[in-house]
Amino acid sequence: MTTLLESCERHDTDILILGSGGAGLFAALHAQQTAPAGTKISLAVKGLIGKSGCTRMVQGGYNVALGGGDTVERHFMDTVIGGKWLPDQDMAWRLCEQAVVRIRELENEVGCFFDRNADGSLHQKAFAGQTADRTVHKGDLTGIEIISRLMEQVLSQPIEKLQEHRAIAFVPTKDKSALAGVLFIDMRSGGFRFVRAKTVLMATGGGPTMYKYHTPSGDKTMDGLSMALRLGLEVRDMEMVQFHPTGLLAGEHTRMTGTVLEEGLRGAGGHLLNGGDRRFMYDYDSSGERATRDVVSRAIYAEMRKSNASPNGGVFISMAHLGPEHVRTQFKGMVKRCADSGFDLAAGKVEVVPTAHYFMGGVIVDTDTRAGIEGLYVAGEDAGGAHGSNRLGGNGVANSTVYGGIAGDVMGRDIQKFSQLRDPDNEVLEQEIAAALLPFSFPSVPLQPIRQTLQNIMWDHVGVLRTQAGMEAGLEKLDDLSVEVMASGVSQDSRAFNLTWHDWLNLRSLCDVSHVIAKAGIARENSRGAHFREDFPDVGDLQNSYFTVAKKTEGGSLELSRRDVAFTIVSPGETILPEDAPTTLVASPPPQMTEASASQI
Amino acid sequence: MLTVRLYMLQRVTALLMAPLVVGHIGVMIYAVQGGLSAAEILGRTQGSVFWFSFYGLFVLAVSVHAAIGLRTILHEVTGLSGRLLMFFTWGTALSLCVLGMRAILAVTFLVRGVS
Amino acid sequence: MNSPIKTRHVAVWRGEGEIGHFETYDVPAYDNQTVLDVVSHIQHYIDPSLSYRFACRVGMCGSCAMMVNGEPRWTCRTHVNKVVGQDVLEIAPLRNLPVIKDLATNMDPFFEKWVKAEAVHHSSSSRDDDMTAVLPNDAERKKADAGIECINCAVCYAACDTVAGNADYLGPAALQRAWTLYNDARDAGKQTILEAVSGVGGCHNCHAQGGCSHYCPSELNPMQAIAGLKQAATRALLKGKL
Amino acid sequence: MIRPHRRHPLFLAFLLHRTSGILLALFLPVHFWVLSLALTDAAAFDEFIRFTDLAVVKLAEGMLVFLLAVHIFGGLRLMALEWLPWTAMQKQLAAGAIALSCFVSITFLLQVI
Ligand SMILES: Cc1cc2nc3c(=O)[nH]c(=O)nc-3n(C[C@H](O)[C@H](O)[C@H](O)COP(=O)(O)OP(=O)(O)OC[C@H]3O[C@@H](n4cnc5c(N)ncnc54)[C@H](O)[C@@H]3O)c2cc1C
Ligand code: HEM
Ligand code: SF4
Ligand code: F3S
Ligand code: FES
Repeated sequence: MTTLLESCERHDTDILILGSGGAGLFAALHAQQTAPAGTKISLAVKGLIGKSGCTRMVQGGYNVALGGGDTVERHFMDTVIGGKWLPDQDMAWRLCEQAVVRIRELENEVGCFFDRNADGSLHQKAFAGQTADRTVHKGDLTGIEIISRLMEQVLSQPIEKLQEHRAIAFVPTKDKSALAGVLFIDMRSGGFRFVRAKTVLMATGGGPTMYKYHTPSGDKTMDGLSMALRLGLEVRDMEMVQFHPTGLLAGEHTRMTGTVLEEGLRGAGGHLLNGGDRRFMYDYDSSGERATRDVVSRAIYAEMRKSNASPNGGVFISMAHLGPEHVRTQFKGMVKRCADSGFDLAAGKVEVVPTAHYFMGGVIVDTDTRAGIEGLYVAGEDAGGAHGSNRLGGNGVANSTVYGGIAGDVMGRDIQKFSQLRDPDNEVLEQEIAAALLPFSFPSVPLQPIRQTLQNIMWDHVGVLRTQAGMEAGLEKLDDLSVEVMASGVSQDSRAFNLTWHDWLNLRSLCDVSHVIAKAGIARENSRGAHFREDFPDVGDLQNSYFTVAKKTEGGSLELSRRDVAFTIVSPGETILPEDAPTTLVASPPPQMTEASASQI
Repeated sequence: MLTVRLYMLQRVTALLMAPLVVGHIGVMIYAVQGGLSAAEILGRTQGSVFWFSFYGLFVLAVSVHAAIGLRTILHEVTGLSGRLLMFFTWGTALSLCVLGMRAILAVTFLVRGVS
Repeated sequence: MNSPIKTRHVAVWRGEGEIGHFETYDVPAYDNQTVLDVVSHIQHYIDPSLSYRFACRVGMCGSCAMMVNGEPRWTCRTHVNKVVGQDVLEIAPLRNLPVIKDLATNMDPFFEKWVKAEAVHHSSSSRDDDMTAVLPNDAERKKADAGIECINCAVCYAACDTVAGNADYLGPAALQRAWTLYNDARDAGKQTILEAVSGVGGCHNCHAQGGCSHYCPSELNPMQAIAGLKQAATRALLKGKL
Repeated sequence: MIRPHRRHPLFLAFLLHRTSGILLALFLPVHFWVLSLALTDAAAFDEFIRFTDLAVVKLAEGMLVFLLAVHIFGGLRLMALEWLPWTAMQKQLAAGAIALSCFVSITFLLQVI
């Protein structure tokens, strides 16, 4: 089988970064600043630099305490309470503290031009779950501003660009003590390429796209986490999948299905109607449509289960009673987006459904982004810990930029400790190449139905409302599905830009991680944040909070365990805010969502 | 293929020509009313410093202006660039200038062809 | 609502590099269907070897632009009904960029020009400084704001015939970004920008064809931005500063 | 056939400006040559002038003035676009420039006939 190894091109660099979201791009810039002169930095992305991933899709904004009464302590407390006491407190603290530096860097060095108050200072608004106006934004297209500016900076630097390079495996050294490099498929040619590097950052951005309805970009399919699992790393909080209550529902044949309709629609007074055209939210919560994201998601899901669903199987959002003209001006972007897709948001009803939005779970890392093996670092949505069971709107992009920057700094310094590139375990390399080529040895079949089956299993059994029996049934189906995937073929015609081959690889990653989500879901016997067990609806004992840890053993089986949360900074029931601190600084706090939280994501 | 300098030259010459051309057309409308002949034209222009400068300026401007314009078009249509394009630009400008000057001299100062 | 009404003939460009041809597929037509959905359907169910590119599917990443019936468009937010006037749908890779395969282009030249236009923020302060106060109603801020939401989709770049003919031309998107920075009170590289956009491939090559502004899916106006640059460069030239 | 991405008013204005520029540049040497006939061969010049009495030729002259007018007003429009404060009426201005050109050239035609 030497031919397999020979067919794989070899390439060397010093610092290798996977992904060009907020985490990857910031890491590249910081590594460039801190690494000794002459260090080679390479950025490898599954899509195009800056044009793939979810940071680009951020609408609402960026959480950071910038004074005016708000403090890092308050931001931290909101994050920990929002995460239902599961966050790794040191990570959450560093996130809140460094966000202050990062936002100045974004404005002053990278060139982001955020919206201003009348006095010229940065405008901040409040998202649900926040006790201060904290979210910095650029209109409701904040992500475009952040990523476009970062992209320009990176493109103008002497950083090696490996675009449309899909990472498929981490390859350790022979003794497994360190990471040697990363195996890629150069998507444009279809060839394999192994890149050795002294340090590697994984910033592939998670992405719960194994659900029937999901918001993240199409290139995100849990590749990083599935690679990390195969490398034997520990992952945490894998049951924590955040659902956004109002994803567009337009049928299975369109990619628009699942994309976000902004939360501000409900905040502004939009009605949710079931299939019988009846408002139902007050049956579930006294705040009606203005209840928090998880509550609304669960209510919609419950309503759908009662067969009160709209034609496509969801519910309706209706704005027309607020006056179509008014809706058209207040929600210009959303109305236009809906109109482009054939829906009249201003005067008609639009079908919506809860949609998988963010993945709180991820690789266990320290506050310097170091993962459990020498040479590997993890940042952004791929890293677990900072958000616990629930991510606050606005903390996602703060997390990826803060920890991406830290990873760049740390790699830039660590590189000096590693004088040499490490040689890979060729056996692993060869196995991984063979595994990726597997589908070419079977007859070609349509993969989309298989993907849809996966998405239905996850949605039905490991979705918004979960039970032990349901998840176990789901696991069984997942097992069968994995077998089916492994026997599904892709046409041999050409490997160059072969999207269908990549669809297969996507499926492989998604199946791997779906198993872990289901198992972790079974392991958590209470309901926290995004994880709701109908058979264990209580939050459980806060003082003895635990998080779930999953790990693949040498033999390939999955090991689940629970680990106690270390309350290193504050314990449940306590606060680090001064005694006389007001509970909230927001003038008209949620659930009375204001227009300022219009595009909360 | 246009740098700020060529661009300015083209605009400045255009601005210069605008009144000249309008003036010329005005005169023509007036002149052609009774039909046109060599003698009539020459009667007006022969020996006139004013008309010499009027048309002279026009010829200089249009040579520069059209040469730059054609250069742009040639580059965009054929991709021609570098030396060859430069030759073309200068060639166009000079030919237009020579042809134009000859014509003006013919109607203003030069004695009519020996007959 | 969910069942296909009829099928639609769709001609799709197939080929590697510059060589290729149109191939026709029968695709079921649905009520809510974008051009990207049509392309995806072909890859999912008819010909798995079809190559194309997309990421966000909601008009934010600018990776899905193609020529649809001869016009450049973002395909993820182009409803099929909007373009199927005569019942034909013809989909080709975006113009003015090298084709990798089928509908996927190589966008590198577009971004190389972006950098060449100095369309990259020139920092005037650091993370240790406070953020600059900029009044939201300031005239310059408004000019900077006008073009800031560009998603670098290269639709304008494909619409422009100057780009097609003039290999050096930086193109509408890069120039618009340069203009945004030129009006950004915090940018320390105004002169650098002016020089970069006044050279051989600079703003002065724009003939105000207006295709950029006509097709920009984000409803921006690069033509106006370029006019702004021309004016600024003219001023600088008259003052002897260029 | 005009390709689809070119079917909008400002592109057509551009096309008209470019075509008129080329045609004018082609006509100019001819014009100069005819004038210089006055220098070398007055008889031939007068002959030529008589030739211009023909209706077809009159029409052609009208065209020429039209080209000139289109090019000038179009050019002025462009310079206004580039140097004067921006207005959102670019399409209307382009149409206006063309209308003005038609007016001028028709006036000219009426005069010469
Ligand atoms: C619609 C939407 C709206 C959001 N709004 C907000 C908001 O308002 N505020 C907020 O704080 N957060 C928001 N989030 C969450 C936020 O976007 C993410 O948490 C954050 O941007 C993640 O950044 P990242 O760098 O980790 O990953 P991403 O930005 O997702 O980048 C991942 C990168 O990895 C690449 N990649 C993936 N797989 C591979 C592979 N195998 N090989 C190589 N490269 C690979 C991808 O192509 C991409 O470049 C939103 C998310 C979505 C989907
Ligand atoms: C009779 C003489 C003229 C000739 C032969 C002529 C020729 C040309 C040519 C060939 C071009 C290039 C067109 C292009 O790039 O598409 C051009 C461009 C131009 N002309 Fe003229 N022109 C003449 C008179 C004028 C006048 C009087 C004006 C102005 C009022 C004018 C204004 C312009 C402008 C502004 C351009 C630049 C167009 C652009 O950049 O797209 N021209 N001219
Ligand atoms: S200016 Fe408009 S068309 Fe051009 S790249 Fe930006 S968003 Fe796309
Ligand atoms: S289409 Fe091209 S020519 Fe200028 S106005 Fe736009 S850049
Ligand atoms: S897929 Fe992102 S803009 Fe169309």
